[in-house]
Amino acid sequence: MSTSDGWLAAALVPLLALGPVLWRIAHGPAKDRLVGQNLVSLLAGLALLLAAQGFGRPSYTDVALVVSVLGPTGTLIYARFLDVLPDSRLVKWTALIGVPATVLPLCVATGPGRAMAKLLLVGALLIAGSVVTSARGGDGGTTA
Amino acid sequence: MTVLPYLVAGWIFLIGVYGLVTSRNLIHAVGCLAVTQSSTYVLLLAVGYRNGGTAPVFSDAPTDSRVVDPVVQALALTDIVVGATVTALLLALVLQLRKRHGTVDPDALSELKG
Amino acid sequence: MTDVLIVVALLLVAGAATAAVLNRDPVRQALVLSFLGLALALLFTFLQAPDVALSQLAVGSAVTPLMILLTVRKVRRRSGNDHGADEPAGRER
Amino acid sequence: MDTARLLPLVVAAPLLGAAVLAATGRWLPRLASDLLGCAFAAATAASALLVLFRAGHPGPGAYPVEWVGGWRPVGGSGVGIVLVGDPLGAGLAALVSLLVVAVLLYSWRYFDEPPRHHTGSFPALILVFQAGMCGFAITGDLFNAFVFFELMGVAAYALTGFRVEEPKPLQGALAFGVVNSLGAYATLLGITLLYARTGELGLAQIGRKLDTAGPDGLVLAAFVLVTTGLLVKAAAVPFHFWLPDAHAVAPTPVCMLLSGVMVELGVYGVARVYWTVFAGPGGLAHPAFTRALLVLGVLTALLGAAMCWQQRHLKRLLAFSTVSHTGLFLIGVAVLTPEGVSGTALYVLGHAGVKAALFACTGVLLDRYATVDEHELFGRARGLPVVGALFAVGGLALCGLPPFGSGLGKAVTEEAAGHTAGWLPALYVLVSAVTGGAVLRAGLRIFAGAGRRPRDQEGEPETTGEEVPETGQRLGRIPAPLVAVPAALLTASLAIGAIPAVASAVGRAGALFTDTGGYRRTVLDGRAAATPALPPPHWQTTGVLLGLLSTGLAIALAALAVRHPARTGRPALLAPVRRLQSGHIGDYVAWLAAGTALLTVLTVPGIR
Amino acid sequence: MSFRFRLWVFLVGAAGFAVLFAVACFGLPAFGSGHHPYGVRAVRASLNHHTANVIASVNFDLRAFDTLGEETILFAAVLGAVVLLRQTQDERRKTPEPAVVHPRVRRFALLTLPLALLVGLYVIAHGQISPGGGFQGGVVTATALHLLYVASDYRALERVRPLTVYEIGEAAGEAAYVVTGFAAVLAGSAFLANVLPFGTLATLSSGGTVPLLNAAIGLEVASGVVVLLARFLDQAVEIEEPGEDEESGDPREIEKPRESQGPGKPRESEEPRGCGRPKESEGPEASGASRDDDNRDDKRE
Repeated sequence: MSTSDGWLAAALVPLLALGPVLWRIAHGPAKDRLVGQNLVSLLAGLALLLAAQGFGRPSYTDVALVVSVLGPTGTLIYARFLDVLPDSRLVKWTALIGVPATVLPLCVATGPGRAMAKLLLVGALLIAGSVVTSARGGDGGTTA
Repeated sequence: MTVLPYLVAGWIFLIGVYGLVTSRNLIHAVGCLAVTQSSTYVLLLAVGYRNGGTAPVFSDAPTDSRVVDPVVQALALTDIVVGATVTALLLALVLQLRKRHGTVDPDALSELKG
Repeated sequence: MTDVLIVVALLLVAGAATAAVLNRDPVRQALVLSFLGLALALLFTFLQAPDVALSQLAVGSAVTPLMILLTVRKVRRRSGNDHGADEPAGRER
Repeated sequence: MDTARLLPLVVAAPLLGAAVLAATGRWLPRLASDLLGCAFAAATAASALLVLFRAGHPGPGAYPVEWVGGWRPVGGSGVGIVLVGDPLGAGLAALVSLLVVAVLLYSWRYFDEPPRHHTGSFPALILVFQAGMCGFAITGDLFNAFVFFELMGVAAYALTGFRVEEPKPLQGALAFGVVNSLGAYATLLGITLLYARTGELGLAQIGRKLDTAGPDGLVLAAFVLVTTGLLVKAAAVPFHFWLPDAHAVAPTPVCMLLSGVMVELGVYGVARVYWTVFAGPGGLAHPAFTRALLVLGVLTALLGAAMCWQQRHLKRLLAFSTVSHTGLFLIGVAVLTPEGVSGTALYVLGHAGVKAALFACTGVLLDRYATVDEHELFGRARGLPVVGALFAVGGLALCGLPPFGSGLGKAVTEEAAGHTAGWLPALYVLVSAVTGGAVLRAGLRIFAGAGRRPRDQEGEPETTGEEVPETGQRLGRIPAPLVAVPAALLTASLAIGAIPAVASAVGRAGALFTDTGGYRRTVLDGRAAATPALPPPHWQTTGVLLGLLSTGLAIALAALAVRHPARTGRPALLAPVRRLQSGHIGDYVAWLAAGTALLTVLTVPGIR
Repeated sequence: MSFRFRLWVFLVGAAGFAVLFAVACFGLPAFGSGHHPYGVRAVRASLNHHTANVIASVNFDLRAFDTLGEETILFAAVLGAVVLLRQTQDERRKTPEPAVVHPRVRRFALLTLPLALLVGLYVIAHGQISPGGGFQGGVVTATALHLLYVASDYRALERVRPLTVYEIGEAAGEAAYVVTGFAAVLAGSAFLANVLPFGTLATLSSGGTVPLLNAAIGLEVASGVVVLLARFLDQAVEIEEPGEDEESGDPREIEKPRESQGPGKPRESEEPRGCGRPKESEGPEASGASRDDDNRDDKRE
């Protein structure tokens, strides 16, 4: 079990969490769909960060960077059209707990430098995106 | 594991075509066509994989490292563009068809028969 | 270990594809397609294809579902008057 | 090797034209954008013809080969894409370009209403369509063929659904789009299988690598999947359902291109892929290919003719005639002999001119009387003697009347098919007679008002021909291009049949096309393919007699139908076949899946 | 054809396809163990041209003709969408109402917009070095632009996105690609040949014509996707047919049970409960269209 396998095993956790999220999106009530979509981009970002470290290829974090940008954007655009932006404590706490729990060990592993800056940027975007799109009072992003 | 990716690609193709055949809403049908096409990406990249290989991008890897096949990735890229544009065009047709026919249910379209 | 990741990603992609097909309502299907886009992006990254993952991410989980939602919105906006024509009456032939 | 440099330009020039038109489309007046479109199309036609004439004369290499980007192969294997200017491919590219020039001239003042502030969009789409078809004709790389296959498709879907104000075009374009895209994805699965087995993407390279090992299930699967997509484009049974829907609704200039050359490119694709990839020992055995294509060809020819006879919508009538002729082309390809291929090539050349001219005349009727329904138009077009004459000549040429190009093609192809199965020439005569008869019947009723007015029969739902004229308001006087273009196309078809030099050039092209080893040596090793000495196709007495027979039969059928409309109208036993043409996308996709299974069953014995 | 007969025809076809494809799958080399001669040659050729990202080299150098075809497919589809989604005579264009956006969402969107555009341009620029390229970056940039729609409303987006500029940009991208190809011919080499100096590996200027073609594709894709989304947005938000106006204020709309949505005006979202099993008849979609801003605004006028 080399360290890279350790990171890949860690990447498995958010990946396995995607299964129930898929079930929620496919079968859950309307409100849960957008929560699910929001959660998916968060979990995918985390899985990608861990996999990048696991494969030893820092250039894979570009994919995580684009996920952290497109995920919240997509959620907000869908919310605009479906006129429902459900507040979800699940997404918020997953972000507030999950992101630091993955980004900090990664920063320690990569050491200071341009790669760490990119990791922190991705972490910040993931947290900001999740918090904004899941806070209370944002129905469809538009208030009457 | 030796055949699973190929069989998953075959499954996705068949389930996509099943969706197309039994669809009662043309927007859903175009979505099923996009699903059918994603089977070609899975098969393309599964064919190009090499055990223990890494991505053929040498910005952060030594140029003699064992890499997976870059050609299938270029083909998959082209294929994704084709998929996106065909989906967009067909959705435009469905949108206008809804305007002119008043419905998107293929069963209710009876213009071209016989 | 990489093989485990690939197998899980493959099963996720197969499940998402099946869900996308069996969900007859386009709005729900758009969101499942968005999930499928992200699951494919993950699978491609595990298959060491970050370029393809990036483009699938951009197209499959952002642009295509957005266009489907726009089409649904245009279709739904007109559905106020003709209830019958638009609802699949579910009649069995 | 100078003309080899021209090969990529045949594709790049129309793209540049399309880009210029799209960029300046907003400000250019209607005339300027049409002029620009014709200029770029003509330039492409010139370069295609230059490549064709260079390929015609046996220079150092039999025909020019160009590796794009200068990536020539080293030791037989390379990384680049190869474009092959062999006489047949370059000839098809020239045919495409000339037809596009004719179509752009035809639609000179034809369309009243391209998007008001974007007059450049229609010519730009036509130029992109031309680039896709020319690319498909001259490429020697399988994945590149898939890309151009899709490019053709995307341009054709947009052009077919051009008139968004009416309901029918949208439904036809959507069925066209979904079915063709699904066929293209099946082709891509086949290409992936071939790449996994051989590690190559070029036609010649794949063929050479396949022959190093014996044929097995994977080779059969790859053949079935790749050929499925090409047969969907060629509209063979049971993949043909999209064609009548798309043709009945597309604007007339687009119909001229669809029926004239795009469907024939599907047949060319099937022949090219088989002869370069699967014809060797490691590919599919010849009898298996012949059996599969023969069965599909005969089914397509018969079903096309039967449905063609029963149509009252002129464009659908011509569309089903194209389906039946595709069946005849597939039989010509299925016999796997140089005569079969050169006969089919002549038949395609002749048929393209004739079918495009017939569609052009139908366009005139549509714009003058706002309908293309045979019953509605009964006797109303007496005021258009010239168009009537062109329509009648087109109908006769469709039956295979010598000395027309289509007549010569039919004669050579049926003679080649006769060697494989004795009854095939009879099928050629019957199918030509029925389809030609249907066209003549429509012509007699519309232009001469002959016989009794056909009553509308209840029961079977069918597509009638009421349409909105494509020129905005009904045309008082027929503008010159609407008559000059069909006349030019018919004279071109006549020239192909009459001038022996054309036939001998096509004969040489057919021989080169079926020389698998020669193709691989020319493309990969740069050595010239030996041009086998073959008697060039020419008019033979049996060919002339059969041509006259089918024409006479057609005239008899037309006269019979005109005098007794009720009895010869719509036989009841064909009603279930008519109901299959349901316009429902789910049906067409189901039939596509069933077609793949049918193709598998037909080719399986080829492997063991 | 009845539904049952169609399903039977499909099942027969699907069975044949399944058997065929399974035989092929077992004929394929085991997953991960195939040999890739083309890939090895491609890596060697890419490194000779000092292009670090071999996929970009395959796309823009070895098989640049494929990418020309691919780019033209996008160009044709956008042109097709412009033609198909045009506003016909009987349709009116209605100016969209300004939607009031929640301050938190507005701040986030306006903050992320420049960052997203930067990421998109970064992905385009580093196409031939790190993963990414003209196409991926172009789509990210185009999607990022629509953050403005999220931040405020459609009119703001229209002000900052003059469509004619983007249409010309798209045609310019296509023309630039073809002209670069012609330039290689004029320089005496083959069409789309890599004639420029290759520079040093993994630097911004490495790869000869690869960065140029990359930029052309990035320009074309970014403006093409913007025009495509603009056409769809116009149809969904602005263009209205005559028949559409009266019914959108239709009192008979069946109101779905309102779900409490927090302090704002209760917003109901229609959604049939059960997941659509193929046979199960889909619950009637709510006849009341999902309430969106312009319907609501019609009520207010």
